[in-house]
Amino acid sequence: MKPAPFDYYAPTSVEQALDHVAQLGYDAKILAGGQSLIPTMNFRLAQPSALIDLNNIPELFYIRPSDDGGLLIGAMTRQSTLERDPLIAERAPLVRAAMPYIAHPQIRTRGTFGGSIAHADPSAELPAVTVALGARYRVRNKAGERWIAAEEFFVSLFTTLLQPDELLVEIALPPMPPRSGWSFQEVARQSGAYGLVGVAARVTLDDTPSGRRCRQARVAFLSAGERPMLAQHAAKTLIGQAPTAEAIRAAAEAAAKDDVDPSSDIHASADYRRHLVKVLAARALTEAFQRANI
Amino acid sequence: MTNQFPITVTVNGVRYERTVEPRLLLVDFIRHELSLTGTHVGCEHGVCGTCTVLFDGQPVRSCLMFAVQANGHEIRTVEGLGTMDKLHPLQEAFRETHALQCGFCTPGFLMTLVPFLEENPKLSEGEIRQALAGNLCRCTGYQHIIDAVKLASDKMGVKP
Amino acid sequence: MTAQYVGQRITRNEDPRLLTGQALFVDDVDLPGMLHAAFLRSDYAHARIKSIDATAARSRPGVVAVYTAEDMGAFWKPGPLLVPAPHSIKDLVFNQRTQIPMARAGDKVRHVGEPMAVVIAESRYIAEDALADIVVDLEPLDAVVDLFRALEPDAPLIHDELGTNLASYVLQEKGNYEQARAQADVVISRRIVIDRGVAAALENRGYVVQWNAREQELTMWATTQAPIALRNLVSATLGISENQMRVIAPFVGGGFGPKIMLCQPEEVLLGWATMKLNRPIKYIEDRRENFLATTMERGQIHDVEIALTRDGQILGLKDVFIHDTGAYNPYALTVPLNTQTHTMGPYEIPNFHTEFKVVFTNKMIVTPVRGAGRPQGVFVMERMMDLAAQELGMNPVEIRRKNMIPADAFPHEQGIIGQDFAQLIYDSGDYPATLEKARQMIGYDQFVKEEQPRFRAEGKHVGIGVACFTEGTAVGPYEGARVTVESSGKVSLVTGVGTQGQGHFTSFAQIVADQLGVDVRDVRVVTGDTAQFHWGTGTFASRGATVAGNAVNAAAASVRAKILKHASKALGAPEKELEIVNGQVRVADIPEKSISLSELALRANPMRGSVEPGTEPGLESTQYFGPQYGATAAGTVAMIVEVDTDTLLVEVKRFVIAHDCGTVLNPLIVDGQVHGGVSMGIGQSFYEQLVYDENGQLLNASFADYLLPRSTDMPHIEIGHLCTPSPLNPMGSKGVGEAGAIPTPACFVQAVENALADYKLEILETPLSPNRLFELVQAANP
Amino acid sequence: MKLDGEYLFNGPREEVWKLVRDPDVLATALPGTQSLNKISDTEFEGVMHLKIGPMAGDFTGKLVVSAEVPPESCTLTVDGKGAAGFAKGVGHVQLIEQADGKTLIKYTGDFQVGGKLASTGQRMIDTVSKSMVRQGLEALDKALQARVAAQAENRPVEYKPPTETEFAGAVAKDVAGGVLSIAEVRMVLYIVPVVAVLILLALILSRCGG
Repeated sequence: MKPAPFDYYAPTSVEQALDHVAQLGYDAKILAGGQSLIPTMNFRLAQPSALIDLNNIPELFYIRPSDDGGLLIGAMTRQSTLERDPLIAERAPLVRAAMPYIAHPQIRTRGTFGGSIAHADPSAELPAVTVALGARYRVRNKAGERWIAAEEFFVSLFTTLLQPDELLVEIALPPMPPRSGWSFQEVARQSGAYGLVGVAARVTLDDTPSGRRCRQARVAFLSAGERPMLAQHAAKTLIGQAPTAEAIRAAAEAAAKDDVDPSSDIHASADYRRHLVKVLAARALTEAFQRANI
Repeated sequence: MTNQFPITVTVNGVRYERTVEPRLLLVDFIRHELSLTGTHVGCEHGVCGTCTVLFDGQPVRSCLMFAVQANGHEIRTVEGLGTMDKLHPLQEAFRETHALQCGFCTPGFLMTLVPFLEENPKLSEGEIRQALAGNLCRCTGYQHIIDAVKLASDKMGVKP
Repeated sequence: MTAQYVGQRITRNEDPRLLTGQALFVDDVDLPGMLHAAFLRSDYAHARIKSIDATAARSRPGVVAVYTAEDMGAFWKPGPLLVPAPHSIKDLVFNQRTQIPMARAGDKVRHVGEPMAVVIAESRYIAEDALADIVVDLEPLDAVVDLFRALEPDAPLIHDELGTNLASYVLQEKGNYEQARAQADVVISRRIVIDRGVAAALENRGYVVQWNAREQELTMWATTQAPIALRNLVSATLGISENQMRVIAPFVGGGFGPKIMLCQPEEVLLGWATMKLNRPIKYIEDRRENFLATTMERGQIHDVEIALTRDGQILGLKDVFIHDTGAYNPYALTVPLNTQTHTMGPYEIPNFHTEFKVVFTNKMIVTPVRGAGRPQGVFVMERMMDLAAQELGMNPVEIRRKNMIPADAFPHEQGIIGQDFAQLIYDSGDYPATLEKARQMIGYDQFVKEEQPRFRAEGKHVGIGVACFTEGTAVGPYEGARVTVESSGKVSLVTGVGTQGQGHFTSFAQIVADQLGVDVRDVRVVTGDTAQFHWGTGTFASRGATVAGNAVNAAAASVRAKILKHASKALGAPEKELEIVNGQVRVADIPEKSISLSELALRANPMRGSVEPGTEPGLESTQYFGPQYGATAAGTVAMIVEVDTDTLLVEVKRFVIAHDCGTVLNPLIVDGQVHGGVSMGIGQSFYEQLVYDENGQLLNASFADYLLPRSTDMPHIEIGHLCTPSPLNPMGSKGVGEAGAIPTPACFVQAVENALADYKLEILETPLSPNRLFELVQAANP
Repeated sequence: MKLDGEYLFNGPREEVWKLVRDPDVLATALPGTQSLNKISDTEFEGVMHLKIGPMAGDFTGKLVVSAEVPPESCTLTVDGKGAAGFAKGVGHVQLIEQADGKTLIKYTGDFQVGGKLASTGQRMIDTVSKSMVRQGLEALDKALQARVAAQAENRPVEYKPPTETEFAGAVAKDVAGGVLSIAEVRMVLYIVPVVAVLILLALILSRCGG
């Protein structure tokens, strides 16, 4: 299991990287953390003619507060950094909560935020988390840049709206509105194994005289379809409702019925996954509403 | 283009200058170019943890990096811990608790644990099990390894 | 002789090397001019090869040679039969078909991963590049995957000329089951399925071979459990004499069974190639190859029936099963015979009908993996005990105790042929004691009476299981050892067995140190080098410490006799008054009257002139030990599990094992062996299962999809030691290596069933998975 | 591996059939096609470079159309080999005329996958197949409408084979209900049920468990 030969480019600036991307086009691959790409190359299921290594571009490693109270995160920020960073813990606790579920510590040392997003593995945690948070991605090419909303970015398995001449450079996380709660839940066969199903939830309550009702519910599932699945039907059933066990059960059932399209593999049948969607949605919403109520 | 890259890597405090093909995996570089064969290869797809080394002080899977990426970086391998006559406290603890049998996975466990113990002096069994979850051992059922970590954290005491 | 070391928790002599990365494993061997090999393996489970064109590969820069079967000429031959079929069993059917080095044009590949060509290049990277250059023209054939399908008249034939996929048939009977059945109050029958897994040693197979043209000698560093047997068989295959070949098994990164497989295609091809090229070659199997091309085990389907009286006395058992041997059967009947001989376990079963068919399928070859057929037998028996307990409204512990062979019934004839082809006899044991100990350790009664109802009230599904087992261990034929006191006073011990982490460097040293009164650190142990010891069998069937250990003991004892003889002459005192302490032989009552071992060693190597007729030089002895028959260890495990009925995840909350392996040489090492066995058992209960599709494609050939237990999956294991010494060897020891793996799946399934009692599940298979549990729960509660 | 389903097209059966059996369509229908030789009216052989996410590889594919009952049904036998492994499959496509001038397509397929694809690609194969067939069929529907429109204005429909990204992207935007983009217009001619099946196979052929 040794990789096939390739040309190697180690740009030190985004500009240089974009030049390489523009020149080399399709057969080149971007090397971020490499924790999904390199095993695939070791199996020789990927044999890119060239790798463009982003690990030497300092301007892609950062976590900054944004003016709106959210966060701006450089695409090459390591998962292990996200895991330890106080700003993340404070402003994006949902991201922090998902970290231990991403493979193992040795993988998170190298794995990056942007890499996980661009790889678009439907069983990955960070795509679902960013969809739940309503994150936006900054994408650059030589001509300029554009912002893409997380929920539109993912097309299907390993496929995104990124064009071959484009580079994902930054993730923008919006601030958590007041009276918001969050939860991350995942069922995997063992620590670090692919999630059979996972869910990231962020809910917001309003504060009406009649008591707190759900103003917004963003629930995104992993391993429940060909991309991170945003639960629109579940949200509909919740908006305007008091977060009762009743309402949560209804939302969880709606999610399992209408918001996901799970597949079968050797670890889990589609039926089992649908069942887990219901179970985890209920657990996540319960926890998220509790947090929102405090 | 000639597909060879000159790199400079510091391993266990020693500076090495070599020329490598980009596709050369870091673990093969460490084992076969530098003859530091204490780091072992178990799966080459990043799941078993056997090839764990410290890269700039943090544990990584050396089967999931290319040697060329180590250019200008610091690596620490099991050879950089104790010696046969003077074992590192963690190595001593492994011996005293019989935390290794065939010993093939052991260097990976040691390199995962060294920074972990330095960061977390006092540990619950649950935390230890989580910290070990990225390393597979087929011989011990992990029980004596967990004993070793507890013993080592006593030996190493609270970090300054 | 004082037992200063034997029985103590001595830390291991080998550890400093292993802990500092100084221990030599095969992949660490690096020789000048060394080439690297990669194998082209079949993507098809069953196909006829029309032609293989390696022209492009041969012309790739850096490629030194590409060989196909055609290039081997007269050296091409199927491997030898590694274990004979037990012809002491009457009417036995055995159709031998052993593995081949590579399929020739016109011949067939019979499993995914079977080698078709080997590339030898300047680097492994280049060798793998060249694999893609080789063009194979083959005709895919329908594959046989299902065990029953294999025996259907219209099934594709794996070995055409055989006219059937039946590899073996064996029937053994004790008493008369049909009569017993006629008298029974209760008869229960079920179909029980046990699926395949891999051994998954963390070190894959690997070889470095070097032909020395000047010396005309072949050296092979190999990850083998049986260096001497490997040397004997490969040298014979290559047509060189045994003393022209040296096999070195350095530190080996785990064995667990498959590394006992011999004359594998890789071994023969590499030996042949290095002689042809006159350059050293390294081949290290990668993990994917390990899943496809290293032998594996389990894979049986049992139709079993048990007949009992109303009060739970077993009258008889009938077990008819089918065993999957894969594409070839070089290990003959070892595994299914083990299943057969462990089904009755610790129980008194007056009438036993056991019958099996072995079938060829288009899957990798089956040879023993830790447990080696035993877990299947135990799983079947223990499942039937549970069903019987339910049917009769008995407590699972009670029905087991009631049927156990009493402690005073040893040696106990089992009435069938055992794995060493003689009447199966249990040498010693106290089975009720292991059951009682496990029951107390886990607090069985209290759990059932108090804790479980409380959990149920809280809506938690927590269950308990208990399973009993025997383990036939320490089988023959023999092992040997040579002990030498060197003129330095240090002791050298050499034995033929290989070692893969069992601590032989220490446990053997403990035996010698006690016999010779030296420090255990002063005993240097060499294992696994055929240049150092010529005779031996190998490390398997939990036999190393007992069979080789007793040879070591005998050799050390005879050296001790020589020491005392020489010392008595030197000190002018009768032998019986002498003692050996800290490397000094001294007169017990007059300690200052002493002589050192090193001095005696010098004197024992006589100078010119001082030779008495008949003198044998040196304080050295070589002794062998072969047990009359295998010693039977036994034990009981109990566990408490909690099932999350929403997610169907299972947590093992407590695990206890009460174990009896006779005299314990080193409790620290025995505990480690038990822990390892249990973790493999947990794996084969809930994590590890090879999944094949209907075309014989293995669907989970990576650690991402085939899950080994991790630290977070393992419970804390509580061990209770019991000791009934075996009368079959002077040290009274029995094997322990496989213990934990044998009963664990049976216990796990029982505990899960018990936890889900209100779902009324009946689980008749292993391994399980969350997904499978979900299906079972759905099926039971539509 | 089984693959069954049906889909309703907004167009008459004859038009759908033309698409299915138009060799030019076939020739340009396979993303990454490096060569596609028409051996006979019913046999095609080609070399393709296929790519999804990190996975990519060349493979040779063969397609045989048989048991044709124009414009109702045909059977497609596909056989592909590559360094990553092999795939073989038989797909049956049936076109059923609907009252409202629409056409219902029913497809059933049975595929086997071998080699690295099978042994390391499990986790995704089902997802990939579903995804590709859905995208293929949705794109086909648009292809159909565009073809009908083009004929109405009797102008040739221009296209150049799009990239996987454009293909997927276009489908995605379409799913999101966006208007036709350039990429989609290019795609217009180029997805047919046959192709959905072929791409499915192709992508399975280039899959892995990353």
